[in-house]
Amino acid sequence: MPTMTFAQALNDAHKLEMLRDPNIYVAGEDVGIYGGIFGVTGGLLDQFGPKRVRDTPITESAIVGTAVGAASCGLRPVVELMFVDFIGVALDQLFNQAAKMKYMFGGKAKIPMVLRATCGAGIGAAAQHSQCLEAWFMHVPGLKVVMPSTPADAKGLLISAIRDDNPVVFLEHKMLYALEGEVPAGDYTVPLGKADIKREGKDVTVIATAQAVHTALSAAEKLSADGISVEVLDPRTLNPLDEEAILESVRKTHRLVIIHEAVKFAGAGAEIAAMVAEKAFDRLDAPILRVAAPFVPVPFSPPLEKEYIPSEEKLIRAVKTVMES
Amino acid sequence: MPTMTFAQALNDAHKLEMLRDPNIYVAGEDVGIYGGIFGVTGGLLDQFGPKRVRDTPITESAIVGTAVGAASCGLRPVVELMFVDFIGVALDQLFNQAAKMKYMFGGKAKIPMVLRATCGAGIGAAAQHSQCLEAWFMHVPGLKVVMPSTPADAKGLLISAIRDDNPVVFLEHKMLYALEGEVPAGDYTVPLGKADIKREGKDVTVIATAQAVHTALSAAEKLSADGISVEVLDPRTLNPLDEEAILESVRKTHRLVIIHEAVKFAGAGAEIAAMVAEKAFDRLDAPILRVAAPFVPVPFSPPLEKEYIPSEEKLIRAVKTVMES
Amino acid sequence: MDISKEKMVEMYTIMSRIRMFELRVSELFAAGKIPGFVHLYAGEEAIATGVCANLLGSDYITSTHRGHGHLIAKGGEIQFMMAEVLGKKTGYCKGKGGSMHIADVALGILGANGIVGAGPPLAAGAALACQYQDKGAIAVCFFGDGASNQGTTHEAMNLATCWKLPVVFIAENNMYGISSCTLNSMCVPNIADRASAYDMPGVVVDGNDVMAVFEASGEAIKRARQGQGPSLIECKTYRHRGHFEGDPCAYRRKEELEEWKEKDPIPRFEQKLVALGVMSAEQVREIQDTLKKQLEEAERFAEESPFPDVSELMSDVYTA
Amino acid sequence: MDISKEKMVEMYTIMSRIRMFELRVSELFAAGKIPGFVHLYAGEEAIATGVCANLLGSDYITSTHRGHGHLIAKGGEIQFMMAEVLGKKTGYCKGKGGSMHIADVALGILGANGIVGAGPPLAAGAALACQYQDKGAIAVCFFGDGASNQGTTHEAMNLATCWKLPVVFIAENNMYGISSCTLNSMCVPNIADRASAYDMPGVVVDGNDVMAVFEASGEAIKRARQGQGPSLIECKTYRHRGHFEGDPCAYRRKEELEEWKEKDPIPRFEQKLVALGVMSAEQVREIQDTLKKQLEEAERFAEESPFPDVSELMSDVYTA
Ligand SMILES: Cc1ncc(C[n+]2csc(CCOP(=O)(O)OP(=O)(O)O)c2C)c(N)n1
Ligand SMILES: Cc1ncc(C[n+]2csc(CCOP(=O)(O)OP(=O)(O)O)c2C)c(N)n1
Ligand SMILES: [Mg+2]
Ligand SMILES: [Mg+2]
Repeated sequence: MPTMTFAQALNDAHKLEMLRDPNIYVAGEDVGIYGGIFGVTGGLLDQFGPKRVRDTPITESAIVGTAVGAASCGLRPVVELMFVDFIGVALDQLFNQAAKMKYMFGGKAKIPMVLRATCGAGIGAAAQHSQCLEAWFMHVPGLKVVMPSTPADAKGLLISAIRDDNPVVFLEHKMLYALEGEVPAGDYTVPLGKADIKREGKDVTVIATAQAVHTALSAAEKLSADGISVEVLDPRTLNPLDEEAILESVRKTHRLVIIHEAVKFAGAGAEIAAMVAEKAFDRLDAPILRVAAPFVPVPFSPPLEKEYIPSEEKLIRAVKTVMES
Repeated sequence: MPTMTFAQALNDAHKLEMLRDPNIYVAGEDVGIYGGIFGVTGGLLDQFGPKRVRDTPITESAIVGTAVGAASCGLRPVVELMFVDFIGVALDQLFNQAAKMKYMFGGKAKIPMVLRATCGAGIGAAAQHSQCLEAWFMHVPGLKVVMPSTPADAKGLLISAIRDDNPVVFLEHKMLYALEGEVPAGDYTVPLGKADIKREGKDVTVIATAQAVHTALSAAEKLSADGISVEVLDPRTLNPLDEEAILESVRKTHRLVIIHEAVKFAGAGAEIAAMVAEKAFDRLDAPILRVAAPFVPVPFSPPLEKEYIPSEEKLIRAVKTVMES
Repeated sequence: MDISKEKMVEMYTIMSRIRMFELRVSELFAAGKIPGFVHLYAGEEAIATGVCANLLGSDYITSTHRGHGHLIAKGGEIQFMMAEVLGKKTGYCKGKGGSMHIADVALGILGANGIVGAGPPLAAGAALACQYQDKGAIAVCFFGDGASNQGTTHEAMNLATCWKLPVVFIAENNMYGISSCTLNSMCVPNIADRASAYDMPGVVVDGNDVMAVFEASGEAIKRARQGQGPSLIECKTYRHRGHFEGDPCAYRRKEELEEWKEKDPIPRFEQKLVALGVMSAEQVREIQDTLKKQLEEAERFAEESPFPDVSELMSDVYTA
Repeated sequence: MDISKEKMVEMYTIMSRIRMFELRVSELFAAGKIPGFVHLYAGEEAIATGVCANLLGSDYITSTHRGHGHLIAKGGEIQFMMAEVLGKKTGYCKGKGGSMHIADVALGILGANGIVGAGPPLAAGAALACQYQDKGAIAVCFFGDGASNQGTTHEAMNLATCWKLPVVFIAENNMYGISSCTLNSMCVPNIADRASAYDMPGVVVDGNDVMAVFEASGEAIKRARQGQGPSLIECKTYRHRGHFEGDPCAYRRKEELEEWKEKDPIPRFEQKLVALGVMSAEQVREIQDTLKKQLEEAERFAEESPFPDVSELMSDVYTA
């Protein structure tokens, strides 16, 4: 299997799908001549030309809105929002139009589109370029929400997202772009709605998303030295959420810790914890803990940003806490 | 104590505060000459004139954005978004500007503003005029989120919100506007961050918000006939969330059911359930259940909308389920 | 202008169908049979009718909260519309959408819309699909004077010119956005004046003259079809009724309404066609009778249709 | 134009201070000392300087991601800016904001901003406060050519004219929004052409000529102060560096940059002032030396300042 970065895997997915389906177009700010601020769409303009790879003005409502309109008329747009933090100027077209059209029209519409965006802290990009907002998208019936953690998942999930006939929000953590890993060549999909056990364990389930998956894997390695066997489960898609896989793991370990980078309050972890507290309450031997960002905007200064991002140490402490109770 | 409707109580709060503080202005679509689509701002234009009561063009980004700018320069805007469903065209100014300015500026800003909006289903207003989106606002550090259920709370909370030096999102369920109740005359506040026990009980805690408080009270009455004593707790503000009051109630009853009208998945109830599953796990005798809307857009047709809104029957069933386990 | 008598009669028929449908809707609303919000187009029928008379089945439109007229003019059938407005299973949206969301993508109708200003980006997107597929189809965006101040409208117009999209923006300037008079919500006299901000043609037309609308929009539509990019046509008009049914309309002067009723596009066109000998008084009566029968049938169909079963609540959210 | 020699020398000094500060920031960024994104204003200094020379301390500005120049011109002190850019506790924002969020409300600086197009509504709001408080203060909104296509900009301009707000919109047209050339992102030659969509004055000015900017913006600011409402001034310019530090800038021709470097506003103004006898070559050297020393001190101050303690992570979210 070839080795490539997360960004290259996403690039590969774009190219393969665009070759397969002429109805796919890519649009967004700086996706063409620049190749994407993080390089994800590099080379697409040369390969597919300006009809299919469209640099846009700074106009997110129109980027997303034209995608919705075009999708309802037969195209399959893959549009980039650059930073997910910019969703505030384009959200209506996503949640009131793309997500609801099919339902409002009694089934008479189909909106096959992907909205890609980068998320997450770690490079000092501060409060308006570092957020994790997946919980918002999860709360919208009609959307799907994808958040990969490895190059292979990124490629397989993006291809699935592009082939899906529903609007999909595809969130790429910016600290992952340079991550290398083996990625199956050619046509290869990871189904939406299927979690992945990134490490098997029997004492405690740690559910982690995106960049936090790697924090969890590293914590699990250290905890194994203390004799604690951690199962790391990566939902990969937050909607559909693979509840069965989560419940199965918790029924085995009887303990659950959730880690994600978004602020804890009303974050994705709340839904997962609540779901387990409803459906596997009797199998739990300890409180469900969430390790997540504190309730503050993302700070700029490196020591503050470092403290903001949920750390391995905090996760280890949480795991030990649930092991002790 | 005078009796007034929820809408009149809100109107009263506006008038009292505007008399008290000349820096308060009210702006929004149809808040002036029309008096607000639901009548909440009726009479303000006549009483306070067009400088302080401003009809705007249809321009939500600018309505909210000018409020943020004006608030940072010393005014105290109270602006109306009409339907909370419209937030998608104005969200950036709320979550990236109003909520974050103080923090990003190292404390050197103060944004005392209130954003009022109506929410909720029940009048056949369909998918784009019936949503409950409080979970989104809860997830934003820097905002406060208020959601009253009675005329007295509405008045007292709105006055507190106006006097608060932070951006406050104030959500009014449209089915409550005509609800009558006793309301203290004159200057009267309900503090932000304090839950209210709307009915005391000992067997099970039901946490309910906005319109669902009344569903819960009515269910509690019926359940008492079956010998089940239900405590109904209304958080009133979702951020700050009165965790202590919630935990205290759960420590007493050992059982928790949450009801709200927003879709269940990643809704406000998820945070409450997760918080309790973390902090009062050992005091729980049963799974935490959530009664909320299914994961669909709000439908138009009356029988569908009725089925969509979390009902007394569903709540009674959930309470009986937790009582049996 | 090259237009057949049949076409003119058809336009008259469509305008009358819209009016008749809506007046009945207004009665049903007053009788408590229609939930939610109902925004009537009465007084503005010449616009949708004149514009859509230039469109083919393969063309697209986006509409607004005030959508009945656009939909009927684009080929929407009144029995399915009536069923939808009443929340019935046989409605265009199975009762899930209601008046504010009637749609039929197969007819090129991308939906009425509850969000002011949501249509322009959607229409630009439909136009992008048309351009991309290169089959000569185009998109038309109906929007109000109020929507003209919304940022989304600006963005859509700008992007449409940058990409030379085959879209025609039809501003329906009825002087009010709910209670906000255009005099207070914009400082230019014409919405069409804003076309120059994008270097697209901007034209003002009498929105109560169906032939004028037909001709002006026909030019713009031809331009779009020929790949010459977007245009903006502003149609000056007035709504006869409140913003929505139930609006006391205290923000408008009675005389203003009376003046505009004098310019009611339907009697005006009727008189013109009779004067020109295109229709006889007899024919007018026949048309009205037929429309009345059709409306009665549509209403019967809608009334007799069942409400959707509660089991349908959960379907149509996702495409499998 | 009625302007003292001192004022001209001051303007020259401010432009030079901005340039010198930023070139040092660029070196520190290259050395890996500055996290996040840094957008430099080099080449555009005449705009902020010329505009702010008309402003009082009580006036407000909103800035952009490319904010250093605006902030220095409005009175920001470089030691606190340098400290902020380095993430230090002594920075304008205690290190919490960084380059994209430097602000000081007390100086009338409502913040650099990471969201393109967020400034115009904020500036309109500041202007509303000025109008409301009626103390003669005004607001200035700096925004880019790219931001001009954002819906928020349209909304702010429209509302500002409707309410006759004392705000001046300064479009900094440097021909690019990251890699997007204005030729592809708008179809009108001038952003100022869009002023007519709101019935406000729109003026194009050479953004590399500080005196021209000073005069044109001075007129607009006077208008605003006198209660005559908003204006739009477009300043044509060019950025010398990439969009952000680290941008390879492959989307621009080298020659284009060279041509514009010929029009560099700082040597141009320097030569003019020397030729006019306003400054001597000697004085120029003195000014440069002083600036250099001030910069060194500022950098020392910033370098020696501590990072914020992690305990500060949780403060400043809410006002008690
Ligand atoms: C984004 C948004 N803001 C506000 C509203 C509430 N609203 C519905 S229709 C309307 C007036 C629209 O005015 P205009 O565009 O002129 O259309 P008209 O009603 O006159 O046909 C308003 C403010 C809305 N539905 N969506
Ligand atoms: C809403 C939003 N969209 C996109 C971006 C990413 N972005 C940052 S600066 C920039 C270009 C801005 O161009 P312009 O307004 O011309 O300002 P300039 O950089 O040329 O000074 C873009 C696209 C952003 N920060 N915010
Ligand atoms: Mg109107
Ligand atoms: Mg630019």
